[in-house]
Amino acid sequence: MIAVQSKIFDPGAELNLFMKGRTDKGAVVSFTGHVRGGGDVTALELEHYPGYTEAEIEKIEASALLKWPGIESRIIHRFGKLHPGEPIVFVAVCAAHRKDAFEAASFLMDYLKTGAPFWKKEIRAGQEVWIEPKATDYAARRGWD
Amino acid sequence: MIAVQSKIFDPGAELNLFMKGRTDKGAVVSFTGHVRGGGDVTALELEHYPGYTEAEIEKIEASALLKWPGIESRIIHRFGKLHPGEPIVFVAVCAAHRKDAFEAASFLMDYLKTGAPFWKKEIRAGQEVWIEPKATDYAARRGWD
Amino acid sequence: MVHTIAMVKILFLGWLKEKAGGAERQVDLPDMATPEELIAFVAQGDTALADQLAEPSIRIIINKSILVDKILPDGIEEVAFMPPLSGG
Amino acid sequence: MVHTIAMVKILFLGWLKEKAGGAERQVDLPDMATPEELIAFVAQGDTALADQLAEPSIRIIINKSILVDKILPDGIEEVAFMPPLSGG
Repeated sequence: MIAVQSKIFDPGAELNLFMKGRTDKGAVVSFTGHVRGGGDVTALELEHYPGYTEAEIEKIEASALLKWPGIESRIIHRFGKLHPGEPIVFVAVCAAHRKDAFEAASFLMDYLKTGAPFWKKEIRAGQEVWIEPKATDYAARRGWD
Repeated sequence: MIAVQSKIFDPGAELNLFMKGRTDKGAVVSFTGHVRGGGDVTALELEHYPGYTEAEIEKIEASALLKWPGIESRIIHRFGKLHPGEPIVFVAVCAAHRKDAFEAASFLMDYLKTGAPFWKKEIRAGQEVWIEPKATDYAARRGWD
Repeated sequence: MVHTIAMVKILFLGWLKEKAGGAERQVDLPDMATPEELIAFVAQGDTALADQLAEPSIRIIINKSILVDKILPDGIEEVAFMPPLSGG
Repeated sequence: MVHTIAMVKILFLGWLKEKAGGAERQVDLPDMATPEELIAFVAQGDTALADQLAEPSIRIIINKSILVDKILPDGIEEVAFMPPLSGG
Protein backbone atom coordinates (compact mmCIF):
# COMPACT_ATOMS: atom_id res chain seq x y z
CA MET A 1 0.00 0.00 0.00
CA ILE A 2 1.45 3.34 -0.98
CA ALA A 3 0.89 7.00 -0.19
CA VAL A 4 2.43 10.01 -1.92
CA GLN A 5 1.66 13.05 0.18
CA SER A 6 2.91 16.49 1.13
CA LYS A 7 1.72 16.13 4.72
CA ILE A 8 4.34 15.28 7.34
CA PHE A 9 3.94 11.83 8.94
CA ASP A 10 4.93 10.14 12.19
CA PRO A 11 7.24 7.15 11.51
CA GLY A 12 6.51 5.44 14.84
CA ALA A 13 2.75 5.79 14.43
CA GLU A 14 3.03 4.46 10.87
CA LEU A 15 5.07 1.47 12.05
CA ASN A 16 2.47 0.60 14.68
CA LEU A 17 -0.44 1.16 12.28
CA PHE A 18 1.23 -1.10 9.71
CA MET A 19 1.54 -3.94 12.24
CA LYS A 20 -1.87 -3.52 13.87
CA GLY A 21 -3.73 -6.81 13.96
CA ARG A 22 -0.99 -8.72 12.13
CA THR A 23 0.16 -11.67 14.20
CA ASP A 24 0.94 -14.04 11.34
CA LYS A 25 4.08 -12.26 10.10
CA GLY A 26 6.44 -11.82 13.02
CA ALA A 27 9.34 -9.95 11.40
CA VAL A 28 9.01 -6.25 10.58
CA VAL A 29 11.67 -4.02 9.09
CA SER A 30 11.17 -0.30 8.66
CA PHE A 31 13.25 2.33 6.95
CA THR A 32 12.80 6.05 7.50
CA GLY A 33 14.74 8.64 5.55
CA HIS A 34 14.98 12.13 7.01
CA VAL A 35 16.16 15.41 5.52
CA ARG A 36 19.74 15.66 6.72
CA GLY A 37 20.43 18.58 9.03
CA GLY A 38 23.62 20.23 10.14
CA GLY A 39 24.76 21.35 6.69
CA ASP A 40 23.87 24.51 4.79
CA VAL A 41 20.72 23.05 3.23
CA THR A 42 17.75 24.99 4.61
CA ALA A 43 15.09 23.07 2.71
CA LEU A 44 14.45 20.41 0.11
CA GLU A 45 11.77 20.77 -2.53
CA LEU A 46 10.37 17.62 -4.09
CA GLU A 47 8.19 17.70 -7.14
CA HIS A 48 6.20 14.70 -8.31
CA TYR A 49 3.95 13.95 -11.27
CA PRO A 50 0.55 13.12 -9.78
CA GLY A 51 -0.79 9.83 -11.05
CA TYR A 52 2.42 8.82 -12.79
CA THR A 53 4.57 8.90 -9.63
CA GLU A 54 2.09 6.73 -7.69
CA ALA A 55 1.84 4.27 -10.61
CA GLU A 56 5.62 3.92 -10.86
CA ILE A 57 5.97 3.36 -7.10
CA GLU A 58 3.23 0.75 -7.30
CA LYS A 59 5.29 -1.05 -9.95
CA ILE A 60 8.30 -1.05 -7.64
CA GLU A 61 6.17 -2.43 -4.80
CA ALA A 62 4.68 -5.08 -7.09
CA SER A 63 8.12 -6.29 -8.13
CA ALA A 64 9.12 -6.69 -4.45
CA LEU A 65 5.92 -8.65 -3.71
CA LEU A 66 6.78 -10.91 -6.65
CA LYS A 67 10.38 -11.40 -5.54
CA TRP A 68 9.48 -12.10 -1.89
CA PRO A 69 6.08 -13.82 -1.96
CA GLY A 70 4.06 -13.48 1.22
CA ILE A 71 5.49 -10.18 2.38
CA GLU A 72 3.34 -7.12 2.95
CA SER A 73 4.60 -3.60 2.54
CA ARG A 74 3.85 0.04 3.16
CA ILE A 75 5.48 2.95 1.35
CA ILE A 76 4.97 6.62 2.20
CA HIS A 77 6.76 9.29 0.18
CA ARG A 78 6.43 13.01 0.62
CA PHE A 79 6.61 15.83 -1.90
CA GLY A 80 6.65 19.62 -1.49
CA LYS A 81 8.91 21.67 0.74
CA LEU A 82 10.71 19.67 3.44
CA HIS A 83 12.93 20.92 6.23
CA PRO A 84 15.95 19.38 7.99
CA GLY A 85 14.96 16.61 10.38
CA GLU A 86 11.63 15.90 8.71
CA PRO A 87 10.88 12.41 7.39
CA ILE A 88 10.78 12.13 3.58
CA VAL A 89 10.25 8.43 3.01
CA PHE A 90 9.01 5.48 5.04
CA VAL A 91 9.12 1.86 3.97
CA ALA A 92 7.92 -1.04 6.12
CA VAL A 93 7.90 -4.71 5.25
CA CYS A 94 6.57 -7.58 7.32
CA ALA A 95 7.33 -11.20 6.61
CA ALA A 96 7.37 -14.58 8.29
CA HIS A 97 11.20 -14.56 8.21
CA ARG A 98 13.49 -11.65 9.01
CA LYS A 99 15.76 -12.19 5.98
CA ASP A 100 12.85 -11.53 3.59
CA ALA A 101 11.80 -8.44 5.53
CA PHE A 102 15.33 -6.99 5.52
CA GLU A 103 15.96 -7.78 1.86
CA ALA A 104 12.62 -6.52 0.57
CA ALA A 105 12.86 -3.25 2.55
CA SER A 106 16.38 -2.69 1.27
CA PHE A 107 15.31 -3.52 -2.31
CA LEU A 108 12.38 -1.10 -2.11
CA MET A 109 14.65 1.70 -0.94
CA ASP A 110 17.27 1.01 -3.62
CA TYR A 111 14.59 1.13 -6.31
CA LEU A 112 12.83 4.18 -4.90
CA LYS A 113 16.14 6.04 -4.71
CA THR A 114 16.79 5.61 -8.42
CA GLY A 115 13.36 4.93 -9.93
CA ALA A 116 10.74 6.93 -8.06
CA PRO A 117 9.61 9.86 -10.24
CA PHE A 118 10.56 12.80 -8.05
CA TRP A 119 12.57 15.88 -8.96
CA LYS A 120 14.38 17.34 -6.05
CA LYS A 121 16.14 20.59 -5.39
CA GLU A 122 18.14 21.69 -2.41
CA ILE A 123 17.79 25.20 -1.17
CA ARG A 124 21.07 26.35 0.33
CA ALA A 125 21.63 29.97 1.31
CA GLY A 126 18.91 31.10 -1.10
CA GLN A 127 20.40 29.14 -4.03
CA GLU A 128 18.48 26.28 -5.59
CA VAL A 129 20.34 23.19 -6.81
CA TRP A 130 18.57 20.37 -8.69
CA ILE A 131 19.90 17.00 -7.61
CA GLU A 132 20.20 13.56 -9.20
CA PRO A 133 20.75 10.10 -7.73
CA LYS A 134 24.31 9.32 -6.67
CA ALA A 135 26.52 6.73 -8.34
CA THR A 136 26.21 4.64 -5.15
CA ASP A 137 22.42 4.63 -5.59
CA TYR A 138 22.70 3.21 -9.11
CA ALA A 139 25.26 0.66 -7.91
CA ALA A 140 22.93 -0.42 -5.10
CA ARG A 141 20.11 -0.94 -7.58
CA ARG A 142 22.29 -2.96 -9.97
CA GLY A 143 23.14 -5.21 -7.02
CA TRP A 144 19.63 -6.72 -7.28
CA ASP A 145 19.89 -7.69 -10.98
CA MET B 1 22.21 1.38 24.19
CA ILE B 2 20.55 -1.81 25.34
CA ALA B 3 17.65 -2.87 27.55
CA VAL B 4 16.79 -6.39 28.68
CA GLN B 5 13.34 -6.25 30.25
CA SER B 6 10.22 -8.28 30.92
CA LYS B 7 7.94 -5.26 30.36
CA ILE B 8 6.17 -5.03 27.02
CA PHE B 9 7.27 -2.12 24.82
CA ASP B 10 5.79 -0.04 22.00
CA PRO B 11 7.91 -0.39 18.80
CA GLY B 12 6.62 2.84 17.23
CA ALA B 13 7.25 4.86 20.38
CA GLU B 14 10.74 3.34 20.65
CA LEU B 15 11.51 4.22 17.03
CA ASN B 16 10.48 7.83 17.57
CA LEU B 17 12.32 8.06 20.88
CA PHE B 18 15.47 6.69 19.26
CA MET B 19 15.38 9.37 16.54
CA LYS B 20 14.38 12.27 18.77
CA GLY B 21 16.71 15.23 18.26
CA ARG B 22 18.92 13.40 15.75
CA THR B 23 19.12 15.32 12.50
CA ASP B 24 22.68 14.40 11.56
CA LYS B 25 21.96 10.75 10.68
CA GLY B 26 19.17 10.65 8.14
CA ALA B 27 18.76 6.89 7.60
CA VAL B 28 17.03 4.75 10.24
CA VAL B 29 16.31 1.04 10.03
CA SER B 30 14.29 -0.77 12.66
CA PHE B 31 13.57 -4.42 13.17
CA THR B 32 10.81 -5.70 15.42
CA GLY B 33 10.32 -9.39 16.12
CA HIS B 34 6.93 -10.49 17.38
CA VAL B 35 5.74 -13.78 18.85
CA ARG B 36 4.17 -15.52 15.88
CA GLY B 37 0.44 -16.16 16.20
CA GLY B 38 -1.92 -18.40 14.34
CA GLY B 39 -0.23 -21.68 15.33
CA ASP B 40 -0.75 -23.81 18.43
CA VAL B 41 1.82 -21.91 20.51
CA THR B 42 -0.04 -20.21 23.34
CA ALA B 43 3.01 -18.59 24.92
CA LEU B 44 6.77 -18.31 24.81
CA GLU B 45 8.88 -18.26 27.92
CA LEU B 46 12.30 -16.64 27.73
CA GLU B 47 14.84 -17.03 30.48
CA HIS B 48 17.93 -14.86 30.70
CA TYR B 49 20.95 -14.74 32.99
CA PRO B 50 20.88 -11.27 34.56
CA GLY B 51 24.17 -9.46 34.17
CA TYR B 52 25.65 -12.00 31.80
CA THR B 53 22.94 -11.63 29.12
CA GLU B 54 23.26 -7.82 29.08
CA ALA B 55 27.07 -8.05 28.90
CA GLU B 56 26.94 -10.44 25.93
CA ILE B 57 24.45 -8.24 24.07
CA GLU B 58 26.68 -5.25 24.73
CA LYS B 59 29.55 -7.17 23.09
CA ILE B 60 27.38 -7.78 20.02
CA GLU B 61 26.46 -4.10 19.86
CA ALA B 62 30.11 -3.08 20.29
CA SER B 63 31.17 -5.26 17.36
CA ALA B 64 28.54 -3.60 15.12
CA LEU B 65 29.72 -0.14 16.15
CA LEU B 66 33.24 -1.18 15.26
CA LYS B 67 32.22 -2.63 11.88
CA TRP B 68 30.07 0.39 10.89
CA PRO B 69 31.73 3.41 12.49
CA GLY B 70 29.43 6.35 13.09
CA ILE B 71 26.20 4.39 13.48
CA GLU B 72 24.10 4.55 16.63
CA SER B 73 21.96 1.70 17.84
CA ARG B 74 19.24 0.69 20.23
CA ILE B 75 18.47 -2.88 21.29
CA ILE B 76 15.53 -3.95 23.45
CA HIS B 77 15.05 -7.62 24.31
CA ARG B 78 12.36 -9.06 26.50
CA PHE B 79 12.39 -12.05 28.83
CA GLY B 80 9.62 -13.77 30.75
CA LYS B 81 6.29 -15.01 29.46
CA LEU B 82 5.30 -13.61 26.05
CA HIS B 83 2.09 -14.10 24.13
CA PRO B 84 1.34 -14.25 20.38
CA GLY B 85 1.49 -10.83 18.73
CA GLU B 86 3.68 -9.29 21.43
CA PRO B 87 7.04 -7.77 20.47
CA ILE B 88 10.09 -9.72 21.71
CA VAL B 89 13.00 -7.83 20.23
CA PHE B 90 13.57 -4.36 18.79
CA VAL B 91 16.70 -3.19 17.02
CA ALA B 92 17.14 0.27 15.55
CA VAL B 93 20.19 1.66 13.78
CA CYS B 94 20.68 5.16 12.43
CA ALA B 95 23.44 6.12 10.05
CA ALA B 96 24.36 8.77 7.53
CA HIS B 97 23.86 6.24 4.71
CA ARG B 98 21.05 3.73 4.37
CA LYS B 99 23.35 0.84 3.40
CA ASP B 100 25.13 1.02 6.76
CA ALA B 101 21.82 1.21 8.64
CA PHE B 102 20.38 -1.83 6.83
CA GLU B 103 23.54 -3.90 7.17
CA ALA B 104 24.17 -3.10 10.83
CA ALA B 105 20.54 -3.82 11.82
CA SER B 106 20.62 -7.11 9.95
CA PHE B 107 23.99 -8.02 11.52
CA LEU B 108 22.70 -7.23 15.02
CA MET B 109 19.68 -9.48 14.49
CA ASP B 110 21.76 -12.35 13.07
CA TYR B 111 24.08 -12.19 16.08
CA LEU B 112 21.29 -11.80 18.64
CA LYS B 113 19.47 -14.80 17.11
CA THR B 114 22.42 -17.11 17.69
CA GLY B 115 24.48 -15.40 20.39
CA ALA B 116 22.16 -13.67 22.83
CA PRO B 117 22.05 -15.68 26.08
CA PHE B 118 18.38 -16.57 26.26
CA TRP B 119 16.76 -19.93 26.82
CA LYS B 120 13.37 -20.20 25.26
CA LYS B 121 10.51 -22.60 25.55
CA GLU B 122 7.29 -22.76 23.63
CA ILE B 123 4.11 -23.63 25.43
CA ARG B 124 1.78 -25.46 23.10
CA ALA B 125 -1.39 -27.09 24.38
CA GLY B 126 0.06 -27.28 27.88
CA GLN B 127 3.28 -28.93 26.67
CA GLU B 128 6.61 -27.13 27.06
CA VAL B 129 9.27 -27.46 24.35
CA TRP B 130 12.75 -25.93 24.71
CA ILE B 131 13.96 -24.47 21.45
CA GLU B 132 17.33 -23.81 19.84
CA PRO B 133 18.45 -21.55 16.97
CA LYS B 134 17.64 -22.86 13.50
CA ALA B 135 20.27 -23.91 10.96
CA THR B 136 19.28 -20.84 8.91
CA ASP B 137 20.16 -18.64 11.90
CA TYR B 138 23.66 -20.09 12.12
CA ALA B 139 24.08 -19.76 8.34
CA ALA B 140 23.00 -16.09 8.50
CA ARG B 141 25.58 -15.42 11.20
CA ARG B 142 28.37 -17.15 9.26
CA GLY B 143 27.51 -14.89 6.33
CA TRP B 144 29.18 -11.99 8.20
CA ASP B 145 32.54 -13.73 8.76
CA MET C 1 -8.24 10.47 -42.31
CA VAL C 2 -9.92 13.38 -40.58
CA HIS C 3 -7.54 15.82 -38.96
CA THR C 4 -8.59 16.92 -35.52
CA ILE C 5 -7.37 19.37 -32.96
CA ALA C 6 -7.46 18.41 -29.31
CA MET C 7 -7.00 20.48 -26.13
CA VAL C 8 -3.95 18.91 -24.53
CA LYS C 9 -2.12 19.59 -21.28
CA ILE C 10 1.66 19.92 -21.66
CA LEU C 11 3.78 19.49 -18.53
CA PHE C 12 7.44 20.30 -18.02
CA LEU C 13 8.72 18.37 -15.02
CA GLY C 14 11.64 19.19 -12.74
CA TRP C 15 14.14 21.70 -14.07
CA LEU C 16 12.57 21.59 -17.56
CA LYS C 17 9.95 24.05 -16.33
CA GLU C 18 12.71 26.63 -15.98
CA LYS C 19 13.77 26.08 -19.60
CA ALA C 20 10.18 26.13 -20.84
CA GLY C 21 9.19 29.21 -18.87
CA GLY C 22 6.45 27.43 -16.99
CA ALA C 23 5.38 24.07 -15.58
CA GLU C 24 2.17 23.66 -17.52
CA ARG C 25 0.38 24.83 -20.66
CA GLN C 26 -2.84 24.04 -22.40
CA VAL C 27 -2.43 23.80 -26.17
CA ASP C 28 -4.64 23.03 -29.14
CA LEU C 29 -2.69 20.11 -30.50
CA PRO C 30 -3.22 19.29 -34.16
CA ASP C 31 -2.97 15.70 -35.32
CA MET C 32 0.65 14.66 -35.62
CA ALA C 33 2.59 11.45 -36.10
CA THR C 34 6.02 11.63 -34.47
CA PRO C 35 7.70 12.87 -31.27
CA GLU C 36 9.84 15.20 -33.41
CA GLU C 37 6.72 16.98 -34.70
CA LEU C 38 5.37 17.19 -31.17
CA ILE C 39 8.61 18.76 -29.88
CA ALA C 40 8.69 21.28 -32.74
CA PHE C 41 5.09 22.25 -32.03
CA VAL C 42 5.62 22.59 -28.30
CA ALA C 43 8.87 24.59 -28.62
CA GLN C 44 7.14 27.19 -30.85
CA GLY C 45 10.34 28.29 -32.57
CA ASP C 46 12.46 28.26 -29.39
CA THR C 47 15.31 26.18 -30.84
CA ALA C 48 17.19 25.95 -27.52
CA LEU C 49 14.08 24.43 -25.92
CA ALA C 50 13.51 22.15 -28.92
CA ASP C 51 17.10 20.86 -28.70
CA GLN C 52 16.70 20.36 -24.96
CA LEU C 53 13.44 18.41 -25.33
CA ALA C 54 14.97 16.25 -28.06
CA GLU C 55 17.87 15.08 -25.88
CA PRO C 56 17.84 11.32 -25.26
CA SER C 57 17.84 11.84 -21.48
CA ILE C 58 14.43 13.56 -21.74
CA ARG C 59 11.57 11.07 -21.66
CA ILE C 60 8.20 11.86 -23.16
CA ILE C 61 5.21 10.66 -21.15
CA ILE C 62 1.87 10.50 -22.91
CA ASN C 63 -1.29 9.97 -20.89
CA LYS C 64 0.98 8.97 -17.96
CA SER C 65 2.81 6.23 -19.90
CA ILE C 66 6.35 6.51 -21.15
CA LEU C 67 6.50 6.80 -24.93
CA VAL C 68 8.70 4.02 -26.23
CA ASP C 69 7.58 3.98 -29.87
CA LYS C 70 8.72 6.38 -32.56
CA ILE C 71 5.06 7.01 -33.39
CA LEU C 72 2.65 8.99 -31.21
CA PRO C 73 -0.45 7.16 -29.99
CA ASP C 74 -4.00 8.30 -30.65
CA GLY C 75 -6.06 10.10 -28.06
CA ILE C 76 -3.38 12.29 -26.52
CA GLU C 77 -4.76 14.17 -23.52
CA GLU C 78 -1.61 14.92 -21.56
CA VAL C 79 2.05 15.14 -22.52
CA ALA C 80 4.83 15.42 -19.95
CA PHE C 81 8.49 16.06 -20.67
CA MET C 82 10.50 14.35 -17.97
CA PRO C 83 14.16 15.13 -17.21
CA PRO C 84 16.26 12.51 -15.35
CA LEU C 85 14.69 11.67 -11.98
CA SER C 86 16.19 12.78 -8.72
CA GLY C 87 14.78 9.59 -7.23
CA GLY C 88 13.01 9.21 -3.91
CA MET D 1 48.04 -23.26 50.92
CA VAL D 2 45.12 -22.59 53.24
CA HIS D 3 41.94 -24.38 52.29
CA THR D 4 38.85 -22.21 52.53
CA ILE D 5 35.14 -22.75 52.14
CA ALA D 6 33.11 -20.09 50.36
CA MET D 7 29.35 -19.58 50.09
CA VAL D 8 28.74 -19.86 46.36
CA LYS D 9 25.61 -19.50 44.24
CA ILE D 10 25.12 -22.29 41.70
CA LEU D 11 22.76 -21.64 38.77
CA PHE D 12 21.33 -24.11 36.29
CA LEU D 13 20.18 -22.22 33.19
CA GLY D 14 17.52 -23.20 30.66
CA TRP D 15 16.53 -26.84 30.65
CA LEU D 16 19.40 -27.78 32.96
CA LYS D 17 17.27 -26.64 35.90
CA GLU D 18 14.91 -29.53 35.13
CA LYS D 19 17.82 -32.02 35.29
CA ALA D 20 19.24 -30.45 38.44
CA GLY D 21 15.90 -30.25 40.21
CA GLY D 22 16.04 -26.49 40.62
CA ALA D 23 17.37 -23.30 39.10
CA GLU D 24 19.52 -22.14 41.96
CA ARG D 25 21.36 -23.40 45.02
CA GLN D 26 23.63 -21.94 47.64
CA VAL D 27 26.54 -24.24 48.49
CA ASP D 28 29.56 -24.14 50.74
CA LEU D 29 32.20 -24.69 48.09
CA PRO D 30 35.53 -26.04 49.30
CA ASP D 31 38.72 -25.04 47.52
CA MET D 32 39.07 -26.97 44.29
CA ALA D 33 41.25 -26.84 41.21
CA THR D 34 39.39 -28.22 38.18
CA PRO D 35 35.98 -28.09 36.50
CA GLU D 36 35.74 -31.88 36.93
CA GLU D 37 35.99 -31.53 40.70
CA LEU D 38 33.43 -28.75 40.63
CA ILE D 39 30.98 -30.89 38.63
CA ALA D 40 31.44 -33.87 40.94
CA PHE D 41 30.83 -31.66 43.96
CA VAL D 42 27.73 -30.02 42.47
CA ALA D 43 26.20 -33.30 41.26
CA GLN D 44 26.40 -34.77 44.78
CA GLY D 45 26.52 -38.36 43.59
CA ASP D 46 23.85 -37.92 40.88
CA THR D 47 25.87 -39.51 38.05
CA ALA D 48 23.29 -38.71 35.37
CA LEU D 49 23.55 -35.03 36.32
CA ALA D 50 27.35 -35.23 36.50
CA ASP D 51 27.50 -36.72 33.01
CA GLN D 52 25.10 -34.07 31.71
CA LEU D 53 27.13 -31.21 33.23
CA ALA D 54 30.35 -32.64 31.80
CA GLU D 55 29.07 -32.64 28.21
CA PRO D 56 31.06 -30.35 25.89
CA SER D 57 27.92 -28.44 24.90
CA ILE D 58 27.46 -27.28 28.51
CA ARG D 59 29.47 -24.13 29.24
CA ILE D 60 30.55 -23.23 32.76
CA ILE D 61 30.25 -19.56 33.65
CA ILE D 62 32.16 -18.35 36.69
CA ASN D 63 31.44 -14.89 38.08
CA LYS D 64 29.59 -14.14 34.79
CA SER D 65 32.57 -15.03 32.57
CA ILE D 66 32.81 -18.17 30.48
CA LEU D 67 35.41 -20.59 31.84
CA VAL D 68 37.87 -21.32 29.08
CA ASP D 69 40.75 -22.68 31.16
CA LYS D 70 41.02 -26.17 32.56
CA ILE D 71 41.77 -24.62 35.97
CA LEU D 72 39.20 -22.85 38.14
CA PRO D 73 39.93 -19.22 39.02
CA ASP D 74 40.21 -17.88 42.57
CA GLY D 75 37.41 -15.99 44.24
CA ILE D 76 34.45 -17.97 42.89
CA GLU D 77 31.17 -16.33 43.96
CA GLU D 78 28.78 -17.60 41.33
CA VAL D 79 28.82 -20.61 39.01
CA ALA D 80 26.32 -21.06 36.18
CA PHE D 81 25.90 -24.14 34.02
CA MET D 82 24.73 -23.01 30.61
CA PRO D 83 23.14 -25.30 28.02
CA PRO D 84 23.15 -24.25 24.33
CA LEU D 85 21.42 -20.90 23.89
CA SER D 86 18.06 -20.55 22.25
CA GLY D 87 19.23 -17.17 21.03
CA GLY D 88 17.28 -13.93 20.96
